[in-house]
Amino acid sequence: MRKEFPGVVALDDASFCLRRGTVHALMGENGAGKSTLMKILAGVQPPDKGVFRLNGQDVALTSPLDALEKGIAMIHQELNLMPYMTVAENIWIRREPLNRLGLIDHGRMNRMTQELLQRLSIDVEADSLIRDLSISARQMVEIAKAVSYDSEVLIMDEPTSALTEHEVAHLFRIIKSLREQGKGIIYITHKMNELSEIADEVTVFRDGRYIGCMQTERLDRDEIIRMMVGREVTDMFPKEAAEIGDVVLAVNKLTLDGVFHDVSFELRRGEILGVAGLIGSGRSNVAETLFGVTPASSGSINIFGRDIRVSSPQVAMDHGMAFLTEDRKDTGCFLNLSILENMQIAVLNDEHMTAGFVRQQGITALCEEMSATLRVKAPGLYERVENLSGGNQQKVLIGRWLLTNPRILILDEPTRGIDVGAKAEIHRLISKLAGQGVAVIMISSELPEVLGMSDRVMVMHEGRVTGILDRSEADQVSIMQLAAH
Amino acid sequence: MAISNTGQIGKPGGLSLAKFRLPAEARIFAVLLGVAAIFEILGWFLVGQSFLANKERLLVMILQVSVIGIIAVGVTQIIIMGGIDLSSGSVVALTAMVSASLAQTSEFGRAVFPSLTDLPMVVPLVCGLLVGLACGLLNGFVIAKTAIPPFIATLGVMVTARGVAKWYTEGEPISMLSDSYAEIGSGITPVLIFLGVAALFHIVLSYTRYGKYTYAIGANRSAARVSGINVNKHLVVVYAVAGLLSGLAGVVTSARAVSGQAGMGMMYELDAIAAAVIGGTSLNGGLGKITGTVIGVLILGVVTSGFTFLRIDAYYQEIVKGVIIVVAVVADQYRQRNRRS
Amino acid sequence: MAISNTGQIGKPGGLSLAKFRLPAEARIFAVLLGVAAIFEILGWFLVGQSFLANKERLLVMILQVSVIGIIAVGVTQIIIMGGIDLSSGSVVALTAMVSASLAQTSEFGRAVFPSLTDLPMVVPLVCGLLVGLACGLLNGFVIAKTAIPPFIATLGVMVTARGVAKWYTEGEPISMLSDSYAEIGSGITPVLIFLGVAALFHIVLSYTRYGKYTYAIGANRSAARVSGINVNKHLVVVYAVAGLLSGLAGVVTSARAVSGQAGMGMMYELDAIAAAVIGGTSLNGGLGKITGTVIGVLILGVVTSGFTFLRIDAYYQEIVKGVIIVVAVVADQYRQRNRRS
Amino acid sequence: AKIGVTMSAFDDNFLTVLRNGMKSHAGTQKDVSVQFEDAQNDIGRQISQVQNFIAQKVDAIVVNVVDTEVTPKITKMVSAAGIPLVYVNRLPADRVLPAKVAFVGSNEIDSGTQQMKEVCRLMNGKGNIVVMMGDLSNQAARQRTKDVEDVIATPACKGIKIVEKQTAKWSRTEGRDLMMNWLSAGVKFDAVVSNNDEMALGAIQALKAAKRLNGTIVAGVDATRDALTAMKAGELKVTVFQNAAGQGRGAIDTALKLARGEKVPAMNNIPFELVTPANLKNYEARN
Ligand SMILES: Nc1ncnc2c1ncn2[C@@H]1O[C@H](COP(=O)(O)OP(=O)(O)OP(=O)(O)O)[C@@H](O)[C@H]1O
Ligand SMILES: Nc1ncnc2c1ncn2[C@@H]1O[C@H](COP(=O)(O)OP(=O)(O)OP(=O)(O)O)[C@@H](O)[C@H]1O
Ligand SMILES: [Mg+2]
Ligand SMILES: [Mg+2]
Repeated sequence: MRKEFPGVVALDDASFCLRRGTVHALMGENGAGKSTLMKILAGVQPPDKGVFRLNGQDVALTSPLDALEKGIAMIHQELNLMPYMTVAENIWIRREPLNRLGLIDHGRMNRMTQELLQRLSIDVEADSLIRDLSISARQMVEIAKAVSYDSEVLIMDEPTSALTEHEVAHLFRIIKSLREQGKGIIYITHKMNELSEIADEVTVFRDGRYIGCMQTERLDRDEIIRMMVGREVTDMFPKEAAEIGDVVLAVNKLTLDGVFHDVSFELRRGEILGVAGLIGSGRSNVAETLFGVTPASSGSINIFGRDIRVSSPQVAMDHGMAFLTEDRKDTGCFLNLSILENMQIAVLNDEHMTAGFVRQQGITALCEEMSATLRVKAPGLYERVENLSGGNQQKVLIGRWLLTNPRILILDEPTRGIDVGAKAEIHRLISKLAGQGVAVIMISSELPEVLGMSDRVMVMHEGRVTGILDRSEADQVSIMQLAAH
Repeated sequence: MAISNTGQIGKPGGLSLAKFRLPAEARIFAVLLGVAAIFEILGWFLVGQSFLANKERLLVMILQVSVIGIIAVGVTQIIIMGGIDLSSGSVVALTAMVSASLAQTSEFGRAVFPSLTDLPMVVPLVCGLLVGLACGLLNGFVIAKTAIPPFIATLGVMVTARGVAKWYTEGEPISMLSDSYAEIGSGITPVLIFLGVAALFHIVLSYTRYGKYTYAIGANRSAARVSGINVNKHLVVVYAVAGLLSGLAGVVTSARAVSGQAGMGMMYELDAIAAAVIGGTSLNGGLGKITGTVIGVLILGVVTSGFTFLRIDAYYQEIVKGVIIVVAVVADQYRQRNRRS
Repeated sequence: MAISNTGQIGKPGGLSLAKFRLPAEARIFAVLLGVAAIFEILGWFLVGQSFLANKERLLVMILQVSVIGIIAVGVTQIIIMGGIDLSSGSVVALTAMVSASLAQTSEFGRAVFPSLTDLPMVVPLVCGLLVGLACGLLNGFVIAKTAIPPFIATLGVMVTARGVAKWYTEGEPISMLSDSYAEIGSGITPVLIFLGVAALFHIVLSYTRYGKYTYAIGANRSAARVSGINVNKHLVVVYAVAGLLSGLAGVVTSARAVSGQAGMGMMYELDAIAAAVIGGTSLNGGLGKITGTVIGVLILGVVTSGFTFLRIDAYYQEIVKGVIIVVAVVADQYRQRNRRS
Repeated sequence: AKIGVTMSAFDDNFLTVLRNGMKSHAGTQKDVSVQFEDAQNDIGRQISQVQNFIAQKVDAIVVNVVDTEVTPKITKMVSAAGIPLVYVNRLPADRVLPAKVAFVGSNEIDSGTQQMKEVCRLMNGKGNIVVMMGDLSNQAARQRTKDVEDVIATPACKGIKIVEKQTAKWSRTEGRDLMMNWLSAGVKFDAVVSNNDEMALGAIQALKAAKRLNGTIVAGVDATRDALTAMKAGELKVTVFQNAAGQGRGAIDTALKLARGEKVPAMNNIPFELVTPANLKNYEARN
């Protein structure tokens, strides 16, 4: 297969082979071309060159519909649901049961949905609107929808990035039963530990090329990372020792009505405070409130010894805070603006302005330097951020906040959807900042990351802090206990 | 507005929580009742008369907005699908011209097509619908094939269709239409047509695949595509249907006026869009109901009649109409937000 | 531990110069040249005259679109910021009325404000600008405070402002304006104002914080908010500035006609939006340039003059104008796609 | 000779007759080509069209002006270019017309006056009337309404009262809706005085449906074909004829004379004529 996008070769001579009744994992760095290949297999995009065979026959897909009819279903990396339609309508779109008049039989459709959801043990009502569901519930609906096609080949593109441990385990049960029914499953993930649990075979891609394929029995973690990145990546969580100083941020009984309650903690200079919890435990909401995006309903925030009413992001920034949000696309990037515009937006304060005019040369130099430090992989500062891979977009956003020289840095899922190599790089950077005296709050759903990076770990459950653990006492078990409560 | 949903909907672990929720139409209906009540009260104080307890007036209220209503039904679908249609008013004019030119009686010396007079009423009706359909297809094809914004595509068709309407008889109005044709626009026929169309499309949007596709495309176009929907095809069909309805509106307009004129339907598109949005259809797509649009149309009708009833000067009518459009939408949003928090 | 930058162009760790890429304006400029060339060639064949080698005609081409141009500059900013403004045409009318009423000479018996005649030209000018500013502020506040779609908010202001313009003198036109006021609209002054405004806002949008914020909000509103931009405040400011420019356009219009009339500026908003979009501004926000809009405005001017030049009947003018709006946007998109693949 | 004509609107019934009058008359002349522009009721657009004609170096310009307040400006522009100019249909506001500028048309004040005087006569000077106005941003609407009010202020018509006055924007359907609203409000009136025939025809339709047409006097202006048909059927009682075709012919002739350098009178008034069932026959074939 070969596929080019303007300026990028996404796939170059890629090959892949899936056996009936197996789960085949697909791995590779961000931008390696995994999703692109899958989109071709699902008829979403046509390949520039190359063919594939289904059950020994050459097929050329013309549309997603064509793929579905030939028995290929796919769960896409981005959620693909209609928010104002019900679960049942979303699952059966285009295949709604009709009554004798040719009208849609909503009753039957809801019953069919309920049956399907029961069979998969997914605890969602057939007639609730998608917009009322949590992200993880939505992901489960996507899975139910894909299963409902009863197709020979099922493609899952990072289905677990928005699921809790509990649901991941559940998903794996579903996958295993499908495998027993003789279906072929392609499974894309960045999470190494999932491989041994679910995959039969692993194929690795790099820069749009096929690198290698191996059986999971003979799986060697380092070997796969080497194949993905092209070199050894030894130290995954390079935590440097940093001098912990005075309290810079003290939060007392912070509450946002109906969302989280009585959140209290302290943060010190040079400290990395990890925040763990299940998805939906309210960690991001606390971060948003700290930064003034959703001002608190009660409680206090004390920054450098002064009580501050953080009523908007501007106030937070004035007090030396910076906030990397969890959703790059929704609240991070200006996709159709350049790297430069994306990086400089938070520093257009008086320091870089003359009478409202931007002193562009100075800022450009700073951005140039920053992207060099962060190793942003792009043709130039004027490249549109839209054309960057996810990891590089993330680096640009980190750059945006580092330019503000923050003293308190809040990072929400700094490495979500980021490949192993880039992840290590971001970790190194966080440590370095802490070493320079920046106080860091790092929200993460990946326990190894939290454990590896944090000086202390705060655990949340349903909008409340259930415990704050020291690095010495924190481990997988103790955190999970507090998180599940 | 918060960047993440602060409403804490759904418990972690994937349980849904289907709260009881007042449907959007009920809220808009409350706005309609509110507006009517205001006129009723003012009526007693200022005119010494009931506003609503008057059968004739109730009929006029609907009658005068029937044409807008027919258009608004088509426009609602388009907006639900995430599009917009600025061409409706001009399509009304063009259709009115064409169908009127085929509905002339032979008594008239200077018919547009002297050989095509005294035709049965169905000929101009069908031709009018076809003209509307053609304009809708043009909209749809341009949007689907070129992927330019619907705002621009339909703006182009709006300007062009108005030009063709003027060119058709070089601006000359078309009169002396047959009685059977005039029938389409007389009495309560326009109201019946409007309500019939609204009922039909209420069913179509709620209970057919056509409807589901329309909502799906408006809510999430790429999701619709990967679910196997032929988005471009459906887009053409929906614009074509809306064109057909604009054509029907043109036929009714010319039948009501018993003449065809190139200046007909001026700015109707904006009234229709306003009615749909007042009725709760979101300009972002994916959300909206025909019942809401019908109520939105009625609000416009009530306001127009109410002003005449209270003998408010035309200037103030316009001033207040603008305010009402905004207030109705704000009120709707406000109630929506209240309910959610 | 280092990770090599396999795909990196230029020095490792650094960024090289951006690839050379034809700017969007160049493509639109090519469309402009193409249109002009067509008229030039047709001119030689059909009229036996050069289209472009005529100083007077070149002036008229710009002159006739100067007012649209001034509005379009303001509208471009709004669209870049992800909004839309339907009220500009009505604001032109209202401003024209108010400023004209303050620019009357005392010779005239029936002045609107008999005690306020023979004022220095700056008074009506400033008052006109203030009226425009007020309308813009109203747009901005409604949109920022109520979060209703700009389409509806500005539609409301459009209807209301037109009503107020008619109410102001009960529809009576305002005439007998002072010579110094008329000066604003005579000769090439409107052209200079248009180009001055365009140059100013080109600089503002490219090199100031105001401009950067405008693009950022249009590209991603919630990201802009999290980046510390006071989105609502900026929104109000941008709508206010656009209102101010509509006000300026109203002053120029009334000075040009040496009278103020409530029917002025009808549909100018659509021409202005069309010019901006033809000029490459995306209705999705975050993308656009004043230079592009200027070229878009010129295309409209060239087309209008070209039709008159070729003695094409008014019907065909309208028909073809619609087609040209669509074709210009399609051509632009097509070239864009071609360039990228 | 090349003549440039700018019309205030193309989709107005009356102006279309006027335009066709010019077109057909020009067709009978040798070597005359006429180019029509549509100002779409936009004065700014009209000024630009005149400027385009000047750049074009046409031999004469005919203007059916959107609003007469603007004529001094147009007169100045066109005179400066040395091109002959003819205003048609609407009386220019210029106090004196310079050389090479002329007016062909009727005095707008007469239309509403003649209409109301006849209605007043039919009502014997007393009773209630409702007034349907055109689009208020339009000059003819204001002028005709004012004429109606002026006539009522005269001693002979003192007994007449205006009970309702609203706009129906020149349109037949809006006229119909407006009348239906009035009827439903129980408004009592003896006559409908409309700024044009279209709205009057709309009123007739509504009155007919409500069986209220008998005993109600309906009056319009323009004497369009549909209006004359309605008058023949006894539905419309009064309208005012404006010789559109005559004005069109006159405008072209005057323009051609000016272009040839001949002298013409500055004001060429083609008067309004009252049309009633009594003299209907004289008009049936004319507009
Ligand atoms: N529509 C598109 N237009 C332009 N470039 C694209 C498009 N889609 C993908 N690309 C580019 O193609 C390359 C491969 O992307 P792809 O999404 O397949 O990566 P991936 O392996 O799925 O990465 P991730 O792990 O981040 O999901 C990337 O460089 C990406 O930027
Ligand atoms: N976009 C959204 N739409 C609907 N509900 C949401 C959305 N984002 C978050 N929520 C809900 O808000 C609540 C709190 O979410 P929050 O994002 O603060 O949790 P979190 O612990 O940070 O989890 P995550 O790992 O998802 O970021 C949860 O119930 C979640 O389901
Ligand atoms: Mg991917
Ligand atoms: Mg989170």
